Amino acid sequence: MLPVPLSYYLVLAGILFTLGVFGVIIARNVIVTLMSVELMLNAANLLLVVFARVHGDLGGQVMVFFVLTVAAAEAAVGLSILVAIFRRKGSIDVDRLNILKG
Amino acid sequence: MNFAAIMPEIILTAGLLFLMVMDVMTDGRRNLGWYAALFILAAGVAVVMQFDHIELGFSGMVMSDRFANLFRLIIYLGGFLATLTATAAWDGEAKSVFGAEFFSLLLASMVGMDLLVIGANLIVIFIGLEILSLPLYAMAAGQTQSDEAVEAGAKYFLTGAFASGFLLFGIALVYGATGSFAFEAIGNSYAAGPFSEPLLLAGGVLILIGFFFKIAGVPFHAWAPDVYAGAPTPTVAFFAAAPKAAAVGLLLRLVLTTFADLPLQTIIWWVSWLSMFVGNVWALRQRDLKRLLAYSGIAHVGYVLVGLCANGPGAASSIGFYLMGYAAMSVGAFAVIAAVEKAGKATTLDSVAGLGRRRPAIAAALSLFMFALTGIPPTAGFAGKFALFSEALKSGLLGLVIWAVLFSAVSVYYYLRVVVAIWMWPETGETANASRAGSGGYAVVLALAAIITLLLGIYPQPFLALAADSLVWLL
Amino acid sequence: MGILSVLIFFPVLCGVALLVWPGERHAQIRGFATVASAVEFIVSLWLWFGFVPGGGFQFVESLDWISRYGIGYRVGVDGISLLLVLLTTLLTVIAVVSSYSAIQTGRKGYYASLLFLETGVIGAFLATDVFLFYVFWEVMLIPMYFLIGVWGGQRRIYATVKFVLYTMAGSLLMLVAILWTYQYSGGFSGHGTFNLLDWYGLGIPASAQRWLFAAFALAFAIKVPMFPFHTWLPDAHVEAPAAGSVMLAGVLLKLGAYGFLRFAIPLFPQGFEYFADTLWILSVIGIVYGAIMTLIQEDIKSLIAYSSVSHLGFVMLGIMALNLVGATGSLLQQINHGISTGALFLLVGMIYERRHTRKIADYGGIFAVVPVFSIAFLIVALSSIGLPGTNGFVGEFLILLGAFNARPIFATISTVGVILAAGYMLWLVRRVFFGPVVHAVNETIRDLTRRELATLIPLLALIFWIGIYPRPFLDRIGPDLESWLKRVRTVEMIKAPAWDRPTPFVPPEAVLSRAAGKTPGDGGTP
Amino acid sequence: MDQFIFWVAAIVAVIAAVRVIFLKNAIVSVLHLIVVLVALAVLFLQLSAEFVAALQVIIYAGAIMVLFLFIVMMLNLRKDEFGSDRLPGIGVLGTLAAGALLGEMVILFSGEQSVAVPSPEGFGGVRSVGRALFGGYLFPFELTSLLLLAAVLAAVVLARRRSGAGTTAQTHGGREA
Amino acid sequence: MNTLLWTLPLWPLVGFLLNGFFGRRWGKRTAGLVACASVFLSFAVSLFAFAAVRSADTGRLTVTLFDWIVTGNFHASVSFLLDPLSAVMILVVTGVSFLIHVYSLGYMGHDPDQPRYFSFLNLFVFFMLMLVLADNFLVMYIGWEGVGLCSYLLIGFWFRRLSAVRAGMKAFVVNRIGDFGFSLAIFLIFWHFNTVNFLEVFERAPSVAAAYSGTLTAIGLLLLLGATGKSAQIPLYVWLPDAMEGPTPVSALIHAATMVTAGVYMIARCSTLFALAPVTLLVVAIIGAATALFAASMALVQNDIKKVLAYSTISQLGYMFLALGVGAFAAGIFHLMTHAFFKALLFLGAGSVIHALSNEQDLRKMGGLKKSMPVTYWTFLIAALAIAGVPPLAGFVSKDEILWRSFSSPLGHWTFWLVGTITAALTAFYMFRLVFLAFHGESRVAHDVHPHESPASMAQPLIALAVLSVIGGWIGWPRTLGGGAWFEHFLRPVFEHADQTLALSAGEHSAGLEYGLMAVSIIVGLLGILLAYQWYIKSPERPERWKARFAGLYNLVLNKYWVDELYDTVIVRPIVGLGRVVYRGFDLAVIDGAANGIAGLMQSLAAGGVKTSTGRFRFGAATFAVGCAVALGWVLVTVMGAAR
Repeated sequence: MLPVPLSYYLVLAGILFTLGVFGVIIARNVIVTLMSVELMLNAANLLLVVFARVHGDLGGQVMVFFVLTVAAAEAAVGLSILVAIFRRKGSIDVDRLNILKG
Repeated sequence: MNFAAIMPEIILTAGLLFLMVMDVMTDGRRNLGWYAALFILAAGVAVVMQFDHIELGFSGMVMSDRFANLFRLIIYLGGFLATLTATAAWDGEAKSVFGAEFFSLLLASMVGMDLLVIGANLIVIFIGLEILSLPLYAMAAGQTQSDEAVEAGAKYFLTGAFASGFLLFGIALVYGATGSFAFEAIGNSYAAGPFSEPLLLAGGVLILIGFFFKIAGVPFHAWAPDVYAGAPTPTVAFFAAAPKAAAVGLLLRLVLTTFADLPLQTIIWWVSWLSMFVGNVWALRQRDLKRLLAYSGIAHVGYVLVGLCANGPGAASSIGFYLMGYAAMSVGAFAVIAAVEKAGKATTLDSVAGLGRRRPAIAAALSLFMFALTGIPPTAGFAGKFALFSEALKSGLLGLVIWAVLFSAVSVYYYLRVVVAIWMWPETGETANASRAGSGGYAVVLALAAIITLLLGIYPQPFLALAADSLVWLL
Repeated sequence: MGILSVLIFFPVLCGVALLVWPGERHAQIRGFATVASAVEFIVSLWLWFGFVPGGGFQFVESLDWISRYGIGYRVGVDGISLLLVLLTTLLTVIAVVSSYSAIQTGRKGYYASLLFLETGVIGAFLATDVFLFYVFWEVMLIPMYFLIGVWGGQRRIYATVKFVLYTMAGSLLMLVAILWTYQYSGGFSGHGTFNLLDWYGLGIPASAQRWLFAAFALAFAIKVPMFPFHTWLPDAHVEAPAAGSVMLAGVLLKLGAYGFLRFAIPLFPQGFEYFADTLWILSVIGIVYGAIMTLIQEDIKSLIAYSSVSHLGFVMLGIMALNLVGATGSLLQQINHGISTGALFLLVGMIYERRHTRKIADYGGIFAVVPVFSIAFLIVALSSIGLPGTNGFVGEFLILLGAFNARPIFATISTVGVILAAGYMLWLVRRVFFGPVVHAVNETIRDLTRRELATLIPLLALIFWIGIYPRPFLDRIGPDLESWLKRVRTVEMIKAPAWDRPTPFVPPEAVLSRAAGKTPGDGGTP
Repeated sequence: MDQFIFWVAAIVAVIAAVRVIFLKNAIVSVLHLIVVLVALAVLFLQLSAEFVAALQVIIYAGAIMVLFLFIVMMLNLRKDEFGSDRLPGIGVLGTLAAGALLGEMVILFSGEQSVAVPSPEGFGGVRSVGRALFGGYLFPFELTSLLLLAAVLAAVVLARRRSGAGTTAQTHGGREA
Repeated sequence: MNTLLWTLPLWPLVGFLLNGFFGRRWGKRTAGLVACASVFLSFAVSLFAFAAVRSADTGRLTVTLFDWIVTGNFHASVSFLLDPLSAVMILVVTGVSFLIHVYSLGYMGHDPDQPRYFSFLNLFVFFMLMLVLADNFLVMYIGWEGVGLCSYLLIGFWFRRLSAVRAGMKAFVVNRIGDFGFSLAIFLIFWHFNTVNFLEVFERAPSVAAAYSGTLTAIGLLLLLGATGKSAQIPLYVWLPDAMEGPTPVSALIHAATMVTAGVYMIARCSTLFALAPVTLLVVAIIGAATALFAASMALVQNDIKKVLAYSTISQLGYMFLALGVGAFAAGIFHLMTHAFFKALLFLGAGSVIHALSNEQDLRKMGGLKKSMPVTYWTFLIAALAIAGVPPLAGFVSKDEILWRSFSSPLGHWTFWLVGTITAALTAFYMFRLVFLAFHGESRVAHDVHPHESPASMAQPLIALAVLSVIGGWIGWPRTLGGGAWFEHFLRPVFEHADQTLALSAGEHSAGLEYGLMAVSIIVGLLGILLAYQWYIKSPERPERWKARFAGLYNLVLNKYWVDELYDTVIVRPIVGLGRVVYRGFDLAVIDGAANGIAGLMQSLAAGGVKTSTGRFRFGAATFAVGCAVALGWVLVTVMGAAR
């Protein structure tokens, strides 16, 4: 038995995911953007764990493990890019990425 | 443990390791692109040798069937041509952008692409997508001296990470609805009813969106023009075809088998509709060739999605055929741009003004690719559109096909503007000068791309048959 | 490899050979092109002699090409396409020869373009596979696009882009219709065919025929061009080099009318029936409208372009009459227009080479200076206005006769176009050739050279040959048009409004006997 | 009790997530994200995913977030660096899009009533997950090595300072020799 | 003879080709001789042909050269029909042409472009012979348009003169309007008869008339439109006065003797059709009468010697139409013939005068030429008397016949006679005004010009034509005056059908009436001459007074009733103006504007669209999210829809 009804988990995941989406849209700081993405991934993780429990299937938990790996890899690449941006622009304001347009 | 199923990927991985070793040994003074090309070729040979085999492996995680092999070949075609382009762009300097790391990344990315088409499990797909994407981000931003490249890489990465969030969320929802990540299990779990589970549909849509991002379907396309414009041209040549082929292959597998009973057509229909509109119309105002081709690519995604929307084996095979041609002509076009850029430092329309008089062969090649992208016979572009639209009509998508041809007509304007610039504008100071340095590599790429573009246009029968035979296995 | 394949592919091979030809000397390049086109013409003459009138498609070749889609390499020539092919090969030779001195840059590309264009046009005329037709139909755009865009005049880029955009916009919709019909032919199960002959017997439902016909008709109407899709034509002609104009007016426009004859009408007769009124009206408007526009043009080429709009309106009229006389006239008039308007553009090109202006106002009174040129122009102009004894008359007369039997009122209005034609052509002739020499520069224009005369003489000869003894031409096209009529008249298609209702010919004796046999006074009025 | 823990963890996670987004100071944001991760780990524990919960705290909160912190500190960002919003309407657009997404998800998810099967003994423990990982999921597990290799390569390419960076601002690889 | 018949038009064609290709090389003299010889050959052949027709059993000869246009049920061959009507025509055409060719040798002697002139003239004869020899409507149409072409070329012969070229163009275009009617008539004929062959058409005409009422009326009116164009009748007469810009022999040949009578010939040829639709004949008669009077009135005040003759020609053609209209086809053709003689003579005489005065055509600058140009004077006088209807000259016989028939025919009416008689009076007046102004009185010739008699090559044709003008009428001398009316008799086979259909009988009126009317016409003719004498010899100030008194009327007539201007404002200018307005306002603005507008729309769409590609990541992400939200919204809708 789940501690609370399934839908609670799902809605919580939905809220966290949406917050992540919202954060990506409104954050000016690239670091915050990256963290918002982490929020989205974690929302998905929550879903995976919940569903693993619901289905009694370990696949979901294994998937969380892979998501962690991916998150780490993405963080590595993302932070490298962040550093590169900072080196070029002296700032990590995402709005300063404005040379290319049209 | 069926290694036969992943033999080509093993070869590519070996290649990537080999290149890293070679880089250390040669101190970055040798042009290693040829080696990368060789490994891609070897992987291709491996694919051809086991083309008709169905190899299931690793607890059903991968399935190497004819479908996968077809798309592998398309990916290799795009990758091979892009590799040669990058090889030609090598400037002979140690620590070149197009050094060993570049080609290692390229090969790694190609492994990721392969995984998308051989993967039979959403986990493999997710990891494959990341293996595909991370190198691309680095390749886009690879030249960290350039503001444009860094910006392109950053935008690509941020959007990519954002999209992978959606993809993962979708995977989680699908998992929740079905209790499995395996394609077959997902497909079977709802065989009873059309979509008892709203979660499944929502998850399917989110997965689709994740890949629409990858192929730059509108409205998930915002990154594409900027990345194409900012990234180094040989890199863009790689972006233009191979990842799209992989993503489309996966979408095909999903839409035709796993999600066959989900009513996803509406979503695909609208993305296709919007992509053709936005891609073709926005392209009208572009003066930068790379940005122009980015929008053109968006439009072509729209055409491909027409076939996806048609949702049938014939349509699938026509998509496969279309992508073969598209790989040749789009990489070819970028190769010309790379050559022009190498000589003239710019990629605007002005930089090809009067190119026809300075370098008629290259100019003719670019014209050919432009005509092919427009869809004028006897080129692959026409044969591909013909096959796609024909199949779409079979499925009754008359409105979408008419929309597609209307905007194909619009596209004539901007493609021909390039040809106009090449042959009919007076030469400017920006026009690439007659330097032929390093043109040997380009000559190979252009000749190959041109031959394929023409061959697929003039005698498409065997390729259509190949595509059709491969796609039969999907169902 | 039959003769038709030779005709189709010989030029393109020669064109490619020319492009990679190592030499740069003008004499070599033009000599190569001339020989290639001349050989092509001579080979095509074989068709003229070997053709059996009424034998349907002949010299047929059929090979599998893209069998997955029921596409074959199917070519054949019948009475409808025979003369058009010959016209194409002849005009290509003339176009090549006429360009010797006019083209100074990029000669290889120029002559190769002409040869590529020839392949495209001939292929389109000979294809009996709809896919193959479409391929050639589109392919020919490219060389024409270069001919106008690279070797054209001041606003060449605008003109060539407009030309291509217009044509593509129309033909892409036709592509949709072609694909749909293909799917229909296979019952939407993917085993259809693109064989034109199979398509004739498809029996497509009338509701579908409507939009299919509309899509085909749009493509062809733009090419013809029918009013109101004609505005690309003046621009394209004005900017194109002389030989380009010759090919454009001489053969490319014919493809529109040919398309109606070969594809749109016989494939979708009920669709045609639905749109017949519209097409009649557009043709009639085109005739009169084109003629009136012609009256006020200040550029000779633009004037001739508008006159083409008028003339092609006649061609369409003859097709839509759906009777043998009209159709024969229409087909003959296509040839005639190719000859006359081709010659006119040729002549304009010659004078342009000398004076570098096409403004009518820049000439005047040059008859005294260049009598041979002037007489040639006058003859062609007279042929263009349909003077009896020249080719124009035979075609125009048959068209109007046929049209009159179908739709008397429309035919009557169209006949006004003949009056206006005399007006604009003679006015042009007057302003250019007669009167005092207004501009002193014109005093020193050279008359025609031997080469130029040589390009004109075949056309002049044809003008009189067709005008005086058209039977060899009529005999070759007649029988096939008869079977064409049988195909398109599967339904009684003349649904004219009451005020313009034609009466099929009934011998008066029959009318009388009918009247006598039944209630008196009931017969009599048609 | 279970419910109470859920609610506490959930509310903490949401509040912390909101603050991650809206706080101006990157360091504080990172710390809040760690709070979110830990709160989620609590939920994971509740859902018999002990191993994953541990990984969440050790790797995610511990390793990855430290990396974030490290970068933030390395770059030594000032708070006042981001001026007033320069993209008018983005807030509204974002709110609309996110709001719509949230609404749709809530509607979609609120009806889900599945009851979980009783979890077997040791479900979600190190042993079971490990078996799965090296059993049926071996292939993706091996793939992660390639993924990490690719990530390392990518990071190397991105982080490398090139010599001769004098000629810049060209979007291609051809620098003059 | 059948075999020789086709050589009849051949010779002029040969002459044309020879002169056309080699004329410049040969020089003027040879060119002229070749031209004259070719026409003479034709004349000789036509004499034989004439004889052959008379002796032929059927009264007609036909010869088919080759099939011309054959398609479906349409069949037209190039074939000739020689019957009494065409026999008369070929004689007149070749005969007068020959004389005028000879005359041209002298008249055009100094023109360097003589070869061109003669080749065109030959070509004209060729087409004219085609016209009259045709045995079907289509071949007739060849000739019909062909003579129009030659007329165009010859009017504009002096192409450096803009007025000449304009006049040529006007002639061609106005004729085309007539041809419009003619061609429509051919369409109608083929539609209803399924043939265009004359004999077949005439044979079927009664049954067609019975089966399709109204059709023949339509055909007749359309043919009439064609005839009015070619024969310069109301409303299409306007081109003929302008056509005087051409060389005078051309005016004599084409615009007086032969081409302009083609309309008359055509109506006579189709008499069967017209007779079956009597309404059309009435229209013909009305047009003829109106034109006769109207043109005569304009001739009264013209000062250009050729313009007077031009209007006179129009007027005389009106007579012929009047004759046709009242069913007197033979009389019309008879007048055609006599008119050819005397009008050609008048023109040639005028040409002689113009030649002598170094191209002076204004009557006010002539006078007293009688002494210096006796041959010209006397021949001119004979012609003037003939046209004035003074017995026993040719004009009297033919004109009187027409007047009588217009009164006596069942289709006639006394008003026709009255109009004809008034016109006769006017004719006599203006002709003698011309004679008196040109040849009598004080010389008003410019001082540096010395009038002289023309050379023999010009004088001899004058004399020949004068003789013909005197005796030419005698072959049709009326029975009332003891003649044999041989001409009418000769043509009877041709008009038999028509006569029978119209049920014409000559015997209704008493001979006394005929004498009386004849006397009246002679008297008014003499009165006209007398009045002209009074005004222009006795008291030359009187015309000036009249001018002053009726200044408005005089100006109206002098300016030809402003008809040219009317046509110009009502037809020509509106069309060109319409073209201008439509070109700028519709073709460029609307049609091309629509095409460019679509392109522009796309461009502005693109311009606006590209602005939305801001290149900002956050914006792209927002778009992404919006897309997602919409997609999920769709999912929601689908799921809910399915749940329901």
